[in-house]
Amino acid sequence: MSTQIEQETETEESADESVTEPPVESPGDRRRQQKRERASRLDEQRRVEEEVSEDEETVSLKIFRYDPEVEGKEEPRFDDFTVPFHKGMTVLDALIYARDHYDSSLTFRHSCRQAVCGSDALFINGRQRLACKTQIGDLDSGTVRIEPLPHQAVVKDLVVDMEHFYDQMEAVEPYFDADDLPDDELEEQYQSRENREKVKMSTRCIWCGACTSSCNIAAGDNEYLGPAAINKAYRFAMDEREGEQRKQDRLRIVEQEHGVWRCQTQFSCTEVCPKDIPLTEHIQELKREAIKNNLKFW
Amino acid sequence: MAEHYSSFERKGTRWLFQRLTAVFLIGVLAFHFMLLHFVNHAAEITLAGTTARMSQFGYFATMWLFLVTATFHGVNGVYNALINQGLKGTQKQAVKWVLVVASVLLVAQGTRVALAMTNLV
Amino acid sequence: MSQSFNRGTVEDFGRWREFSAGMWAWIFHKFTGWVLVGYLFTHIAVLSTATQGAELYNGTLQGLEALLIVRFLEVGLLAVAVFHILNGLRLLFVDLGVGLESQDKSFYASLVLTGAIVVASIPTFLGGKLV
Amino acid sequence: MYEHDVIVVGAGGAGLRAAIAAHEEGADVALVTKLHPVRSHTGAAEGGINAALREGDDWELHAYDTMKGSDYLGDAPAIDTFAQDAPEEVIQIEHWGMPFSREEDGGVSQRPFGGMSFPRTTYAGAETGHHLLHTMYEQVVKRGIEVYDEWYVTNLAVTDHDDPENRQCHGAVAYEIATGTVEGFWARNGVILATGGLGQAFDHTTNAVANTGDGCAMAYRAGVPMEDMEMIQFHPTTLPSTGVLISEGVRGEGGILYNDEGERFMFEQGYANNDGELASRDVVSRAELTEVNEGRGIEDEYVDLDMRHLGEERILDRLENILHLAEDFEGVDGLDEPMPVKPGQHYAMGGVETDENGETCIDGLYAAGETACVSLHGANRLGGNALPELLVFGARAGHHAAGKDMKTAEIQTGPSARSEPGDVAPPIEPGAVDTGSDDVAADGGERSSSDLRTDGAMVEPKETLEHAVQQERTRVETLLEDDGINHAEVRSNVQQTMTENVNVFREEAGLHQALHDLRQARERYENVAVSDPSRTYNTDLIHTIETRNVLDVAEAITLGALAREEFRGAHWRAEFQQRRDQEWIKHTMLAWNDGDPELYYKPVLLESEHKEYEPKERSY
Ligand SMILES: Cc1cc2nc3c(=O)[nH]c(=O)nc-3n(C[C@H](O)[C@H](O)[C@H](O)COP(=O)(O)OP(=O)(O)OC[C@H]3O[C@@H](n4cnc5c(N)ncnc54)[C@H](O)[C@@H]3O)c2cc1C
Ligand code: HEM
Ligand code: SF4
Ligand code: F3S
Ligand code: FES
Repeated sequence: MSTQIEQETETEESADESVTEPPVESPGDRRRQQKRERASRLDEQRRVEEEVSEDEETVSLKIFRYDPEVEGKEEPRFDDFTVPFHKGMTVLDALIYARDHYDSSLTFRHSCRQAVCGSDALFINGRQRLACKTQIGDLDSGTVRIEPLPHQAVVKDLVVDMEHFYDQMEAVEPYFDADDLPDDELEEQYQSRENREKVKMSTRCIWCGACTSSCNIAAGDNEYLGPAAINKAYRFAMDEREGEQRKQDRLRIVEQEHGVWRCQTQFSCTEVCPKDIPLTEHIQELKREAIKNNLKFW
Repeated sequence: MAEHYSSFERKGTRWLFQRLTAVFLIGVLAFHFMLLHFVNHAAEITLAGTTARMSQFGYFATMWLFLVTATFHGVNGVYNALINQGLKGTQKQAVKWVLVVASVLLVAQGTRVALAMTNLV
Repeated sequence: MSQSFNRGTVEDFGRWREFSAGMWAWIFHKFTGWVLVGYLFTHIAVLSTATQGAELYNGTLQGLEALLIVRFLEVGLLAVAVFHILNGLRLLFVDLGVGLESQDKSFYASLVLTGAIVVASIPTFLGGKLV
Repeated sequence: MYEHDVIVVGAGGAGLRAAIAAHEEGADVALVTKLHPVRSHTGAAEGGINAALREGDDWELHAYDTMKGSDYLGDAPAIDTFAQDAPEEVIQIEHWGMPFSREEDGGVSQRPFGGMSFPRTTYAGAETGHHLLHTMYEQVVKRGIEVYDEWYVTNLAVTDHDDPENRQCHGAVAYEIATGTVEGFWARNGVILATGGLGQAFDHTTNAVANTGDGCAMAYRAGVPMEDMEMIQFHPTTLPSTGVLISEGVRGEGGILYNDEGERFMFEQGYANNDGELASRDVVSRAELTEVNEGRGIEDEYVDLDMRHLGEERILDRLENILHLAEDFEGVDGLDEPMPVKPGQHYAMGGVETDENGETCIDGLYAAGETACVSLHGANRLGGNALPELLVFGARAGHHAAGKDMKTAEIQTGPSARSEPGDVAPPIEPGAVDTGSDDVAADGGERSSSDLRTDGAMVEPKETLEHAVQQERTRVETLLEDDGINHAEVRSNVQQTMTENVNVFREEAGLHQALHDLRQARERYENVAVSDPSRTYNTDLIHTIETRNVLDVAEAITLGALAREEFRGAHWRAEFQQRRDQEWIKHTMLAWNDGDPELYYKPVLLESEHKEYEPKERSY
């Protein structure tokens, strides 16, 4: 596809060049002129940066690269970038700098820059972290090694296919569905403070996928719901506003073979969750809840 | 997509039994080890001694339960581990039956041996 | 997405250097569990000699015990069993929702305790007459 | 080509609510969004969501506060509708499971907020927006509403009538980010734009990287007027390196602002002798910038916000979240050292002109949320009023688009609602640069030089859509094939000039400078190209297209700012230090129809069927 496009561009370029000798300035000339200027400016910039880097602090990045369509990137490789460092710099800042200054094809998801959108969970120095929430100063090693989330298919560079994660999240019927609602449209449902407190942490999930990516079971058993989805189920199963009947349905979802029972309490999900959700605790509680519930029926 | 609750089979039973057998096993395994390595040195075990112990009904029952629970616990553990690695479909069914048959044979053989160790038969 | 690049299952364990306490606990527990089932089957097989009479039974057991290697294997078995028991206890507590915050410490504790118990038992295991 | 009754572009709070509403009406609705819905920036809102719910409060009070807050630039029918619908909408999301903070009795908690005469701000911890967004997305999942996520909408399919009020919108064109395919989305009933903010026009903003004003720019180029674009809210306490918001709560609890000389400048320099740090957002922002401009800023950039004297216990109890933010995003420990802060772009009050039903002057084209301007916030938005706006007007747009019978809107839209022509003399000619043959970015009514609009020649839905799809395919191909400069340079030029010249302080010379710079940026944009040749997840391409939108909205903001010769709400002009009610109770409107944007004014409606508002001095 676009590997061809690349070649086409080249031929077009050269043809273009040979016809338009410049008596009058054409847009193409202008463009090429500017391109030349830009190239020299870029060189200049590089030089300046190199000089700067002598006395300024820098940080080096080692970034996973892959693109199924682009020659030279079909086989995954690591690229090195050196970017200037400043206090408070996050890994995301460094990635953006590298992209905007060195290689605009460097691809990663990001949006909010403040740990709420969940798009930039990456594998940074051997651990799942949000790039925007990771201070470079807090990483102990000299180079920052950045890879896409493990256990997910890589689409390109640092972008992984999240489809399966979303499917798992949606498999637990992740929506509030009360047995009954107040008759009056303007009357709220009541919920005790304790109950809100109980579900509070579980409602913080930003769907970043870090937890599921860190779990060896989720890696091995593709059907395993995974910590994030189970936590979603917990969020609703424990919400007293929904009612007993719905809770039974919810427990039935998590106690399927590839539900809670697959969890081997590895705790890595809990460790990597950027929102500090006690995932293992929630999973364990659901296991007990399911057992208790069944004992009642025996 | 993870399968929805298509069947109403509750998969928590095995999980619970795994824990319950574990609790039982803690005691028995420790006892077993103490008795046959520390109290009676392993190298000094003879059939006579064994028979003497096994002929006590309480000890016999404990050992037999040890066998059954350990078999369940161990085999179920292996089965779980395989599911955790993503075993599914016919392979899973096959493994399941192999494990079931192996367990039954083990318990049967174990029972035979145990009976042979008593002076009842 | 057919084109996407899957890094395969190798990576699961290729990353062992980055594993955390809970993951090591899982691996060790798995390993020790498998060794124990393996042993259970072997054990019953060995004991089956009892059905063939006292001589064979005694002979086999003592014959085995006479081998130094078997003595070492027994120490290994003890280590495996002790760890499995201690970590199993840890897991039972985790299942009950007790001490989740110190799950890593309890794992290290199981390791250390296993080590201690095994070292302490070596004289008993290796001692005793070989013949 | 995909077909649906209603196409909602954007899946933040406004888009999700609109989709649910259309679905409630039985329409076949689809969400098309460049980010997965839960990644939308609504998730970043912290403070809360206003609605008159309790005994002692009522919607009229809420409406009154909102009008006063708007500095009398809000339209009464919009404000009344908003305040009336808000309670039901807020209770509705409670019924959908929103985890609101609770009172002892289990009812929803409410707290006081700036500019509100009653504690009517409901909230869910310090992450109200996150919960709102997720709760609504969950309801979308429940209803099985189709979501095309990571589909970037690049253009609208609008018929080519000369008069924008005769035009019809038949759908939109989107680019699937993962695969690089360009496809048409045919909307049988209507398209709802809910693409959120435009913070990326500035280089220091609390907005997400994805908030590039796409909806505004697309509607603008399709001929819909932009309303009050100059009205941009700046928040006084954002972290310098990222723009992450440090909630007003810190000052509320007693946090103090210091300059480089250690002065508590809000008092010592006399900016706000009564309220000090707690003066309104615009006052504090201006004070901070004055300090920096006069050389008393720290590192010439920011001031310090110190909360150490509050004591560890109190901080941990009430402001724990802030400690995390400062630590994670600035590397500063708020217990040990003061936190650096500076003003940052926060919210766009202006946007796509709509009426109370979310409809624009183009038939079948709607807008809701931050993209739209009904006008509810006028010259200044009160904290906690944006989230209910998403619900109220998202729902109304959704219902209307799906064909629900609704009251005819009181607000007039489109160029025919003008009261007087505008008089602004930009130093350059705004609008599209003459594009020549290798046009990568055309229109503003004038699709491209080789393909001028011909009045009503293209009206068939399919034809209109096909045409738009074709255009976008060409645009994408050209961008991929061409060789040229990196859009990031252009974007950064735009952001720099906007932050320097169209910030909290606006002077005529600066605004002229900005227009010059924007013109230059436009010229450079003519030569942008995407260096990544791949069709797979090409973010370089997406960002390049976004930069075009950033340019268009930046220019609209600057033109509006130059036109409005007064000081009202968030809009401060060096030359005009007064609110000038005689002349300026009117909206600045920019319509872009035949090559250049045209400025005109539209009266502000201070009267609705319920009541009449009297402009008063805005003092708190
Ligand atoms: C830090 C912060 C704190 C805030 N706190 C509060 C508060 O406490 N109370 C309050 O009332 N308000 C608050 N606000 C304001 C309020 O949150 C926003 O105005 C509101 O969330 C905007 O919602 P939206 O639905 O219009 O847009 P967004 O939530 O930004 O959603 C935009 C959607 O459009 C999509 N999109 C954009 N462009 C395209 C395109 N070209 N093609 C396809 N899809 C596209 C995106 O993917 C996204 O889904 C805050 C804002 C910020 C930034
Ligand atoms: C003596 C006390 C024992 C305790 C407390 C104990 C505890 C446990 C627990 C709690 C598990 C479940 C782990 C999980 O699913 O998360 C487990 C797994 C297992 N146990 Fe035991 N166990 C004991 C003895 C035994 C014995 C005697 C055997 C051998 C027959 C055995 C073999 C296994 C196996 C094979 C597994 C599965 C390991 C895996 O996950 O791959 N255990 N044990
Ligand atoms: S539970 Fe935590 S780690 Fe997992 S997806 Fe949610 S926020 Fe991310
Ligand atoms: S890492 Fe996996 S095994 Fe359980 S505790 Fe977390 S889900
Ligand atoms: S960019 Fe949104 S979570 Fe990091």
